[in-house]
Amino acid sequence: MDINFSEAELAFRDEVRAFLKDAWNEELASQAKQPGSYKDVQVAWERKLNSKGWAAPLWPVEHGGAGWTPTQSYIFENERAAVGAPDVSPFGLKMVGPVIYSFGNDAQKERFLPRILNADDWWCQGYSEPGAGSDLASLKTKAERDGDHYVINGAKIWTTLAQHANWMFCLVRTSSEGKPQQGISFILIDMTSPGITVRPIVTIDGEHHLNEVIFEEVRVPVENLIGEENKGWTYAKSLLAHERTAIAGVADSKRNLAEVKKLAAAEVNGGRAMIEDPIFRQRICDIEIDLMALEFTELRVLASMSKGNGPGVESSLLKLKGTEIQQSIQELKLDLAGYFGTVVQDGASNEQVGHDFGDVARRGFMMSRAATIYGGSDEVQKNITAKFVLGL
Amino acid sequence: MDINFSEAELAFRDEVRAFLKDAWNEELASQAKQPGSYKDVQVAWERKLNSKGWAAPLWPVEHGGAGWTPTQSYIFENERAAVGAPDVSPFGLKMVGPVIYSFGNDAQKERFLPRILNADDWWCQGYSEPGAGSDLASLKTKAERDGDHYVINGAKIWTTLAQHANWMFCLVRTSSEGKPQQGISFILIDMTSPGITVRPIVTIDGEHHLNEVIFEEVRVPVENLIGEENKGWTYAKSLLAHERTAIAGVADSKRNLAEVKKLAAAEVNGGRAMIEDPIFRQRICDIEIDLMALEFTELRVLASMSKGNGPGVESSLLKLKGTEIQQSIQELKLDLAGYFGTVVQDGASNEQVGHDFGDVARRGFMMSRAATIYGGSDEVQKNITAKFVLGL
Amino acid sequence: MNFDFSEEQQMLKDSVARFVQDEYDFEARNKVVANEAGFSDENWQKFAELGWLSIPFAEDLGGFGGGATDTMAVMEEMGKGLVAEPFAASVLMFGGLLQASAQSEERDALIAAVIDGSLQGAVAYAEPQSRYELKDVKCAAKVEGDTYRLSGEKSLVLNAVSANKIIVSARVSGDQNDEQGIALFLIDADAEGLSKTALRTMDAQLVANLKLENVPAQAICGADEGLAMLQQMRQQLIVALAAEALGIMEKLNATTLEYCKTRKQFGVAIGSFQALQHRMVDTFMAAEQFKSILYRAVCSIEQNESADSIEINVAALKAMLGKAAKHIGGEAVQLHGGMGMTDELDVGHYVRRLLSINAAFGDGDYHQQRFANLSLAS
Amino acid sequence: MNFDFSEEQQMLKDSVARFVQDEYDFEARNKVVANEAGFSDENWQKFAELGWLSIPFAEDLGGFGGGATDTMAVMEEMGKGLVAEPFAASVLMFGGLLQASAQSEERDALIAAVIDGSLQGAVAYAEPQSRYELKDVKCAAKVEGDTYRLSGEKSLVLNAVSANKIIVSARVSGDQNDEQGIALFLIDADAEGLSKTALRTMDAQLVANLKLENVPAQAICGADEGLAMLQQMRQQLIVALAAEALGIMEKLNATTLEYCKTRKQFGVAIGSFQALQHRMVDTFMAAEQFKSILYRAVCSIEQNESADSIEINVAALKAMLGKAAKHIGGEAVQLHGGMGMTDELDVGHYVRRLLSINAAFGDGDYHQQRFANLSLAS
Repeated sequence: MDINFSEAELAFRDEVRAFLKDAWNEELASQAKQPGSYKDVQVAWERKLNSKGWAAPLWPVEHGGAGWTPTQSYIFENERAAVGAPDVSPFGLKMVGPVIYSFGNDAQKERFLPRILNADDWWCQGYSEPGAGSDLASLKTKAERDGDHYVINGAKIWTTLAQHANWMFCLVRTSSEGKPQQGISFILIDMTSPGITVRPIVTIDGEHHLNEVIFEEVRVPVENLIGEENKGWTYAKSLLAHERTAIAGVADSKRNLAEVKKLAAAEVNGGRAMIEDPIFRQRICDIEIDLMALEFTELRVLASMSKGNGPGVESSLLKLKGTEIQQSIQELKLDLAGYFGTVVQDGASNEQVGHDFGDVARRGFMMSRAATIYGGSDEVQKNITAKFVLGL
Repeated sequence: MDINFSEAELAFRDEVRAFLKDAWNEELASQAKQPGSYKDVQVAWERKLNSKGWAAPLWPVEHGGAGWTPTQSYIFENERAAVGAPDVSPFGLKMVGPVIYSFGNDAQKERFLPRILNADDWWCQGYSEPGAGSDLASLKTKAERDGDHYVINGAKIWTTLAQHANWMFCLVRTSSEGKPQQGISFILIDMTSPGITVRPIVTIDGEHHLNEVIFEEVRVPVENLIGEENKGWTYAKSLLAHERTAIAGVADSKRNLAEVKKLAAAEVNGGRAMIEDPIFRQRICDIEIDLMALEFTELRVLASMSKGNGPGVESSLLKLKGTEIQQSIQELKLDLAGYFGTVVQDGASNEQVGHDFGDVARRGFMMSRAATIYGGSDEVQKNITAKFVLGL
Repeated sequence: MNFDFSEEQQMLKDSVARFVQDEYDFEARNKVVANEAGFSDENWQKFAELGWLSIPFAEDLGGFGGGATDTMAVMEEMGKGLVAEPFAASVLMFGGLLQASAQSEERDALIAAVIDGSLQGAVAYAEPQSRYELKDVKCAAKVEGDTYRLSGEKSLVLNAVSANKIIVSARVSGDQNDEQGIALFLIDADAEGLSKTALRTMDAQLVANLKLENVPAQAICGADEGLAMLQQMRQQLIVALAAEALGIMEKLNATTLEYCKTRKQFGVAIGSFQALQHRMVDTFMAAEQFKSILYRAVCSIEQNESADSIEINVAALKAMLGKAAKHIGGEAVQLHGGMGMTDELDVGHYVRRLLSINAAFGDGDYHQQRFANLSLAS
Repeated sequence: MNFDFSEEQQMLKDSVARFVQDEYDFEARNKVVANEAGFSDENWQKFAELGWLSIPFAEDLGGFGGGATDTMAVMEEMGKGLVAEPFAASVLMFGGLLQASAQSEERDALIAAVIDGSLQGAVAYAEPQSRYELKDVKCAAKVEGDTYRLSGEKSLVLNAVSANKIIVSARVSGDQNDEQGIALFLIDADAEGLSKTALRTMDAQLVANLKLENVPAQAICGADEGLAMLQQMRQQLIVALAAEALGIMEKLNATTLEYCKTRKQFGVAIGSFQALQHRMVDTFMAAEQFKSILYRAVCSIEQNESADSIEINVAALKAMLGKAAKHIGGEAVQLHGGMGMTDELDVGHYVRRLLSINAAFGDGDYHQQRFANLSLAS
């Protein structure tokens, strides 16, 4: 049993801190607070990471990755979250990138990987379809071969930030034979192609994160197919395993909970600070203890992976527990904001009223509800855990 | 909306109070605290009820019932629980009695009902079988006709207080044709018959409440069959509906929670009474609010039945919520007892140590676990509610 | 013992239900809240004609003479329709305080105008720092001849944008959290020295922050009566909002149940999954238990139980409201999956209204502590 | 970073596991606890021979020199076997306090006797009124020449019936709840003035209530050091008992899972019901999370984190233990149905041991409050 960092790891932590101090500077941090700044800040931030060689911590070095150990990755995540810098946008760096370097051909690697590392392209994910939800394999969007092109018809839904994207990685049906999983292909689609319509979906926080993307006779060159036709399901599944680590969001939850404590010390009711309120205190501690445990659950997974083993059965709870904790912290924050948590800032006036965190708390709470729905709902996660971990 | 009692109901409440003062006197109350006194106290108490004509509040008057309205029943229950008097033993008065007066013949009514009212017989219930659990219809105990007798072979399990019983009402299989429910008969068995073995089952509270009852070539006169052969399932089911009211145990939970509050005011940790302990306080209040609501849920059911309607959809939660609350109160009490909740009084010495409620709390907590298992487990209750109330 | 509505109450309930069904579906409602005023004047006039605006007022004031049960009947149905018209703010809060204040010709005339729909009111009780404490009042009232001048700030005042008159709590004497020295004052909505900042809330209501600088005001109660009147108003409003919340919970549960029966995944209706069935049984039970505690609070008011007993029941009601709202609202979104996250569906709108009701007059945690202090002291 | 046991630790763990598997099945264990002493002398000698009794002692005292990880490895396996021998009471508590006390020839000899199994000890810290507060001490120590006389009462002292020597906390000065003025004393188990009442606990342990009247005693620490030593002991024991609890939780989850896979109802294995599957996923997660917080506490001790940090981790550990124990124990009984209620099955025995561990040194609620005070102050 040893969780001490080695000398080399401590030196790495110092390097991370120095980098963050410079890269996540006041200017960028205050720009991030402006409405509508999301994409610009992400791109600027990811390019800073890339110029340090840190855009893709877990990619193999030969493809431009940092080649970090899981421990380095853990160190970076903690330091990053502690200063409030954002995680990278996952679609390029964490999702399609690994699929391309694992299953793509050399031309595809050369064409796409450097642009992903430098945030030159904005990617979106075309998996879910209207009416299909967590039952991915039932997808219906069709790609039919026509000479050197596939012709695509159908629709994708819940496509996060498709309004910013110039590329989509997409699962399409190229065959209706065999099991539903067997006729699926993985293809890259230029979002500027004719025949693509992006329809915004406003979510319950009142914002536009999601979209429906409709394909009508969209022609995609055959060279954009990843790997073999009808093997797309396999590629997508390997991606899911890749995604697993860091999905718990421990580092960010630690920062968010610390912020709630600070806010609770300042928020007063009838002369008593909310951090002295017995029920609120209790709720903070319940979550904190769970989070302390989850941090070690994640470390156990990382330690196992560091030795080249699989992530272990305990990894199945990272998403379930991690999202539960994320939601609970958002709920604390909303409740802490009191009346001001109900206000939609910019709804009818720009004047800041009451807590400056009320509006953020409301949006955070509302969007956090998605955490247990997207990326495999809680219910599906539990079914999978029951089957593959408990053998039921 | 009106929950005021009428003048007549208020007069009835006074009568109940006067009766209880006399009938549940010091002598009986202190006898009830002696180990091993259970049966004697029950019999004495039920005979007092019977001499007042109150042994069977809900039986029709022509069979010796009190013919109370649901409101009277509610009033009595509250007053009874408030003074700490026990509920009647259910097997005769609440279970087999109603089956006999509803489906039995005149001879059976004459023979059994008066003895039930006067606690002359102690009844036990022969439903569950080894390996069958909540899946009652799969029962295997066989009754084969041989002249004027049925010959019974098989076994029943979880038979509460069979060690005290001289009669059992029993579901037996008289036919293996049709659906499993169709070949079941309802029969009364003299427990002194040759071929019956009662094997004690010690439960996790260390006590002997339960038994396995084994039948080997037990001969039961045909006259002991209730109603028609193979119709037993119907009779048993009608009984379940009859059982529903008062199953929530609201009146007793109110008394128990009040007792916990009193104990918590006296129990001190580091100079602070436990009732001032923020977490314990919180737990008490969570339960109390739920119980306050459940009391009105029960009143809503009673009000509906008073008008001759069915008990309404809300009745389905009486057992689920009622048992949850019972268990939570027992848990409070166990936790309140601290170290002394772990002691088995009489385990190695008769000396009373620490809290006089420690041993009671431990046994109460352990036995309360059964509340969500027996009489249709929580899981089965939820399945039934989903199907019949939600239409799923 | 009976929990039925009287014939008159049932007719009232049915009339609101009919209005919601015929004229206030989700689409119509969204048009109403998109108005600059946040509600429809036309609907308001209809409410007046139907007599709904007269419900809580005594018959000798031209009212319906309704009690807690009548209000409950109306609010439950309004909840089901997410009715945005300011019934609670103008009729129950403003009108309720007026009715509780000292009788005068002016007061009676104002009440008459509330009843006929010609006047709208608002009540300003919260302040930027006050959180949920009614006694936390910094807004100051200075005597000036036979009138007063108010200076201070009031937060998120419901219906202040459309109101003609506003009742304001202000401090005549004492320190910030003193229970004594708080009185209620009536001001004109267009009084000099009063400035408003309008804001939207997540449940599409229009509220306003008020800044008062020497605003001329008229006292409607004695200097030490203000807090008790506000507490009384809170008690009535909690019961009314709880009834609205009940309507919403019932609606959300019904919508979710229906969705689970029809929505197919992996080839079957998701309502056939046992884990979801058990969770829907839990939300069903939560709503029924909430209905019971609401009935309990209403009965304790209607039957004039002791003030303590009523306060305990109302605190329990609001405490349970917080838990049930989060539970039922959370499950409604979760079981609707991705669809539950969209603003196109009505689910999110109901959920936001529930959260807003949870915060109104103190959230579940706040009232659970009031409950603890009241019930464990006795 | 790694969470593996060292080779030596793994061997130790395996040896306990083997003992449990080969010689300590449920039946054998029930025979052991039916003994008058509540455990088997023969087993105790075997523990000595296998070196287990030497684990926490420094090498220069003839011990194994083990740390929190070694204790954890042993206790987890003992938990799985519900081992009743007084390892915690005699070796960890009594031995641990001896080792923490001032060096002397007598002390070293006692430790040697604990290690070779010839001497058993007990620690008497709780009193009838003390509940979970170590500082709540009324038992009085009076100086008499160069020795002391103790008078008072001690509750539910583990292993006091079999112990040869008992360490007793007593007050040299100050009032009932003062943190100062508490010292630890060594007494003979057959000392004059000492009377014992033996009792069984629900987890089949033998404990005793002690009454002391002028019992001759020898101080083993300074007058103001007693509380800190007891707190140190509590910290170590909580980690050890948590490891035992982890073993029990894993065992209960495995037993329940197995039962649900084989037990048929309505024609299918009950493990095929989705609602039960999801609940077993929850208990699986609870055990894994508990393992993680245990590892966290062990690491903070092994790596000499600050005293505050260790205390926070240990308080969190015990707080989570309380919740996980009730959750996992409750589900084990519930999912076993009627069978789970019987004493014939091992399930109830494991559950009772878990509840007993929950109460030991303060229950989950108690430590959650310690956690709150420590973590929100920093």
